[in-house]
Amino acid sequence: MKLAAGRIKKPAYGAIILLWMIAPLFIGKYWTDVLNNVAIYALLGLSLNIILGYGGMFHMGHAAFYAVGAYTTAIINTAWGVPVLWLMPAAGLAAGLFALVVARPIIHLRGDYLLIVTIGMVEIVRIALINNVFGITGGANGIFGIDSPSVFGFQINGIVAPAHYFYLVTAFLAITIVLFYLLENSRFGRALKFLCSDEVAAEGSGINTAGYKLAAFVIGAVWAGMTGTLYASKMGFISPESFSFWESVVMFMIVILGGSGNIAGVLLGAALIIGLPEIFQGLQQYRLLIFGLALMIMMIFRPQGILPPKPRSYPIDKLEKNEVSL
Amino acid sequence: MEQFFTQLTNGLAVGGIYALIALGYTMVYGVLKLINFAHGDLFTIGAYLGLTLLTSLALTDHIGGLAGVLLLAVMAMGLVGIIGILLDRAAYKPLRTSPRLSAVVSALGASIVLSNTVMLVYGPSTRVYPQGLLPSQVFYIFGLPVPVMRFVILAASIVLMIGLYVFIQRTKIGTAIRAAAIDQDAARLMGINVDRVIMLVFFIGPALGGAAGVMVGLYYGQITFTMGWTYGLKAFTAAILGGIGNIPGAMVGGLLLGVIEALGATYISMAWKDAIAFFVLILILIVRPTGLLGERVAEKI
Amino acid sequence: MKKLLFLLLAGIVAATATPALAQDTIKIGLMCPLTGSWAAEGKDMKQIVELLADQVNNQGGLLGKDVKVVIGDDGGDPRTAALAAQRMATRDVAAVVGTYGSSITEASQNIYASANIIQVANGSTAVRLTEKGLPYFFRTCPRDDEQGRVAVKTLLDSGYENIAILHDNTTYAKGLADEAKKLLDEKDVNIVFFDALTPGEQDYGTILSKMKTKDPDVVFFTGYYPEAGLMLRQKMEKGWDVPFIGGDATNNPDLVKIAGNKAAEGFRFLSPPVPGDLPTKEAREFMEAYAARYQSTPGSIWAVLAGDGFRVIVEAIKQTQSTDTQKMADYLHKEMQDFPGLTGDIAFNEKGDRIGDVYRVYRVDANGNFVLTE
Amino acid sequence: MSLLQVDNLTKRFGGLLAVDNVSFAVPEGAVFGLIGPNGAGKTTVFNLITGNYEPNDGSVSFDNRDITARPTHWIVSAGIARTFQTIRLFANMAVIENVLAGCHCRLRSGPVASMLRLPRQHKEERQALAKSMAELEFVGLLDQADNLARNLSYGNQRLLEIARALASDPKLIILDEPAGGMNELETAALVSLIARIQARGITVLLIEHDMSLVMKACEQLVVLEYGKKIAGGPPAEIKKNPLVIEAYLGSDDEDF
Repeated sequence: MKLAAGRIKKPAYGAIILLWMIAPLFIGKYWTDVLNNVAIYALLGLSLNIILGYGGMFHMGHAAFYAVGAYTTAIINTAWGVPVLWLMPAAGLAAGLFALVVARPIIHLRGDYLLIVTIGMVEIVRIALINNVFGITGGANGIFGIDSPSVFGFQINGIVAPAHYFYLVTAFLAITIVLFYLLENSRFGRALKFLCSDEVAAEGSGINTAGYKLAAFVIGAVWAGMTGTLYASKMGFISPESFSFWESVVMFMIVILGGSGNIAGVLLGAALIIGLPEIFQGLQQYRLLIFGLALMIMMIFRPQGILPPKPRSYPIDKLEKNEVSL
Repeated sequence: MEQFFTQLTNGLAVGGIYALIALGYTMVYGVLKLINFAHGDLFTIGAYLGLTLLTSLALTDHIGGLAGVLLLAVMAMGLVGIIGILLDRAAYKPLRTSPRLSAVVSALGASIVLSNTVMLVYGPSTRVYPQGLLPSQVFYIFGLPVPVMRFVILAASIVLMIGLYVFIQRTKIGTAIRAAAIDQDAARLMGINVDRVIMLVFFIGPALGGAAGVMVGLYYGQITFTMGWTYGLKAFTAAILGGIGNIPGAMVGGLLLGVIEALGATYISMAWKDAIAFFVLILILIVRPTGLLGERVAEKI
Repeated sequence: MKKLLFLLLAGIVAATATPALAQDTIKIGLMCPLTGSWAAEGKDMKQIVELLADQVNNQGGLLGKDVKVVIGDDGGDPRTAALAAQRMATRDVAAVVGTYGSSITEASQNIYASANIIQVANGSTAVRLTEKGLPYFFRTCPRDDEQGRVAVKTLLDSGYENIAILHDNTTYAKGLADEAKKLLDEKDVNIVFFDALTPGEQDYGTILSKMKTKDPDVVFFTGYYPEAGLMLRQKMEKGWDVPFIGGDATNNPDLVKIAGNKAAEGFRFLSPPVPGDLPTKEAREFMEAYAARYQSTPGSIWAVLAGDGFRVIVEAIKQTQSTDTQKMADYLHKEMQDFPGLTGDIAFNEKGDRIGDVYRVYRVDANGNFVLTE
Repeated sequence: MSLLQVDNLTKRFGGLLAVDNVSFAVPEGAVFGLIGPNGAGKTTVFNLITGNYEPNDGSVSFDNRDITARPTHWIVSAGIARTFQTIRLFANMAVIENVLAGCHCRLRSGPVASMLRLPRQHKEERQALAKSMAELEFVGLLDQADNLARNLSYGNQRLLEIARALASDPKLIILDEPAGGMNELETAALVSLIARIQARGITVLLIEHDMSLVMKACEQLVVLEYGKKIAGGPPAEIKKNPLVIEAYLGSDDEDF
């Protein structure tokens, strides 16, 4: 059973990757842009997955980190003209530092208390942006005139040529998937899963749970911040309404619906949550109603998420006999 | 000082409504450990059903203003309570044994469904309650003008809350609810019909939210299909502030949140009002991680 | 799981496979918020444009073809709007009307520009939208700086010296408030209060109490009608009788319904004229037709401006006998003069902004009607 | 030379004095028992040692270092590993993964090394896996490595907790009622396991209700009652101590 599933899986993944790569050649600008949005939210979902999926922390304020990254990019780019892609590390760093500062005092809160505090965090960030904090965020207008990314001198305008942008964001998504896959299957990812499963036992096994929670927050924030760069440079302008509490809710739903703690699940979640409302565009004002119903139905039929994580298996059969000794 | 007391009454009036909605969150949470994110939309439905009943039945014409309004509120509460039970059946019951966050997503889906249903049924425009049903006198306390309805709203909220508290603490059914909140399996073994308790909780909580909706409609006069989201978030904040799962906590949290908002807006900044409220919430939770009246459960190791 | 996938696929097929119609229609796009907080505006925009399109078709269509309105929901947020615009751009529309919010319109501007599609926005008043030099962008609504100018003139003409300015932190209201403040700072008046409320709430007692301590002669509120109506009502309850002046976002009959006749009486606001106030034949006929079909009147002037957007597009197609973007744009920029719109005469300058004094000052009378002053 | 030194340890929960001025010393290499009736405060003492609770008064020193109220994970790194009275395994993970949790504090590679899969990290992972397998073999669960922890029998779950604790290379292992829920056969095996742990040079501190096990396995005992230490010494002495006998008279399920 298990083996058969494994055998089907690999070609299936290959086919999906192939289809994804060639899709822009066939589907036109609009659906390409939908895929761009799916990819951006997949990145956000994957970054949130580190905190919510592996770490099990109820974090509903991820848009705050996304916003910090996007605004860092926008502010530096419009003020000094630094090319946007160079700003990706800066955006990640800014978001990571922000996460370090704000998550530090709240990391010990449990479940729902953490949930409301992270909601509060994203609201405070949004209000600060609207109120033009430090005089650099442009207030409710936001910031406009952000450059398009350019790769080796080639301008990638995400609005005008979604297909060009598609390959940029896909490249970053691919790198992210690989890195996060390695991270998941490492000492670090394991530690997060332990503390998610039983915090007391994890601490009692010698895992610095507070430290790992904080690290998860920072890594998730760094990635959300870098994704903020991609978003800002795609749209050309940003305003506070793109980073509302609802955006955080969307990311949250992507992770839980797709399968919390599973990379493939999160990717599927992004495709569904971002894709479905577009598929229902023809229904006009009924589309959100149908979307809400679809959410409920999917959750009821797959309470663990559509693709829940499988227990990890270890290559114990590959160990040589002489290695196994005290 | 005059400013302070005026703003205190302003804050308490809003806080009373937050508290009433917060009770719905806290009751459901207490028994099911579930955050009913659709609760704010039940509040909206209460406001809209109140309007429909008011205009279609013309109760206030037949039996007089006050009696009509009271009857109306009771009817709206009943209907919203029933919708609450149906919501539980549709969105939460199938997920009782699932991971907690699955129910959160189902709740968010239900919230989208409910608010968009209201939009489709009643239209997206602002709807307006008929005016002049309630007295519009103004009291003067030490020379400060205080609209009498602010007192009535606050008093009505407090009466409902105290009523609920007495019901939970003093009656047999209330005891069953408390028992189910502590340990569902044990309660079941003691012969309590836990399913019935859950049904009751999903009736009372939404009914109180519906009452708040009618009050908001009657007093402020204007309702929109998106208002549940704003009020819901505030009320959820209030419930957490007081210690979720704790009924007096919801009352304290709601009133306190209203006062924090009013005073923060007055003495610090209006534009930053919500940020100030959340900031205070975060500070309180850092000091008291389970809210003001929440029990500090030291985990047994 | 399989069923779900099947449903999903079926949905995709149904949504994408719009049957290829023969080219006997001229498609005009309408991008509007059908979901989200601004759904009420979007619904009105849709109703108005569909009504006007039916009228055109009943009179024999355009260039011998039927006009078909293609609708896209922008959800009232920039990301959804960008998608809606991409979708619209693939659907072979001659031009697009919309949309309401400035940042929403901004998200779509470049998409239409690069697809060479004319866009006529109806509610996006932010100055910068027409300062980018986009050749195919127009708007039927006036700009914030224009309104700011009229607002300041009205405030000064009334002889107010201590002025409170209140906005709601939205792009539009903050922009207008900033503009007014900038102009007032140059004059000999005191701005005693400048702050924002949180839109979407219902109790503004706190804000009113705080403003009252500053004792202004007048409050200039730049936000939207629901908050304005609530404040008027709560102000009366408190027994505070300071006059309120509102920006054009308060132009909505619901304002009076929310506030009540008594509290709304005396409230003044700036706005482009409502169709009912225009003596023109077009406006009268439109209002009658709208009332006959929908049993109501349009909620706000912005939706009517979408109707004007549609009408100028139709006019441009008619006059140039083509749906060629460049020809139409040239016509709109240069040739169209005093076109009788639903909201008065319409012409555009080289930036695509509407020319002419559009703003009027309205006052609410004792019966709750909006009366033109001057 | 004592490895663990507990001095005047006191812990209050509200009005309840759970641990009252308790002092004892665990010599290096010993198997040391902490006994007493239910509710005597034994587990609380453990939790104070491992940093799960902070004492109101008193100190704990380990290996000549003061470790009072240090974070639990730090104490584990310092060389004290523990098992729990109510089994706390990572139930939905593989048995082998549970043991890897114990190895955690002896590994070094961080998130960046993992993301880049540096050779050092790869090697370290392989060694950890081998070490975990060895610990499973040591407690006799090698054949269960692939199984999910929740599918193990009660007794095996206790053994798995011990394996997890051993994987952190402790100097002192604290076992909280290791025989709880075990049958006689399993208990007998446990006694020999404890001896083998001791043979590895690891000091053992345990709480146990099964007096036959305590008497067989322990060299030294401390008896608590109502949070107070009432006796201490070798099992043979404790058996005869009148205070201890009195303390245990109320509870007839103890076979004294």
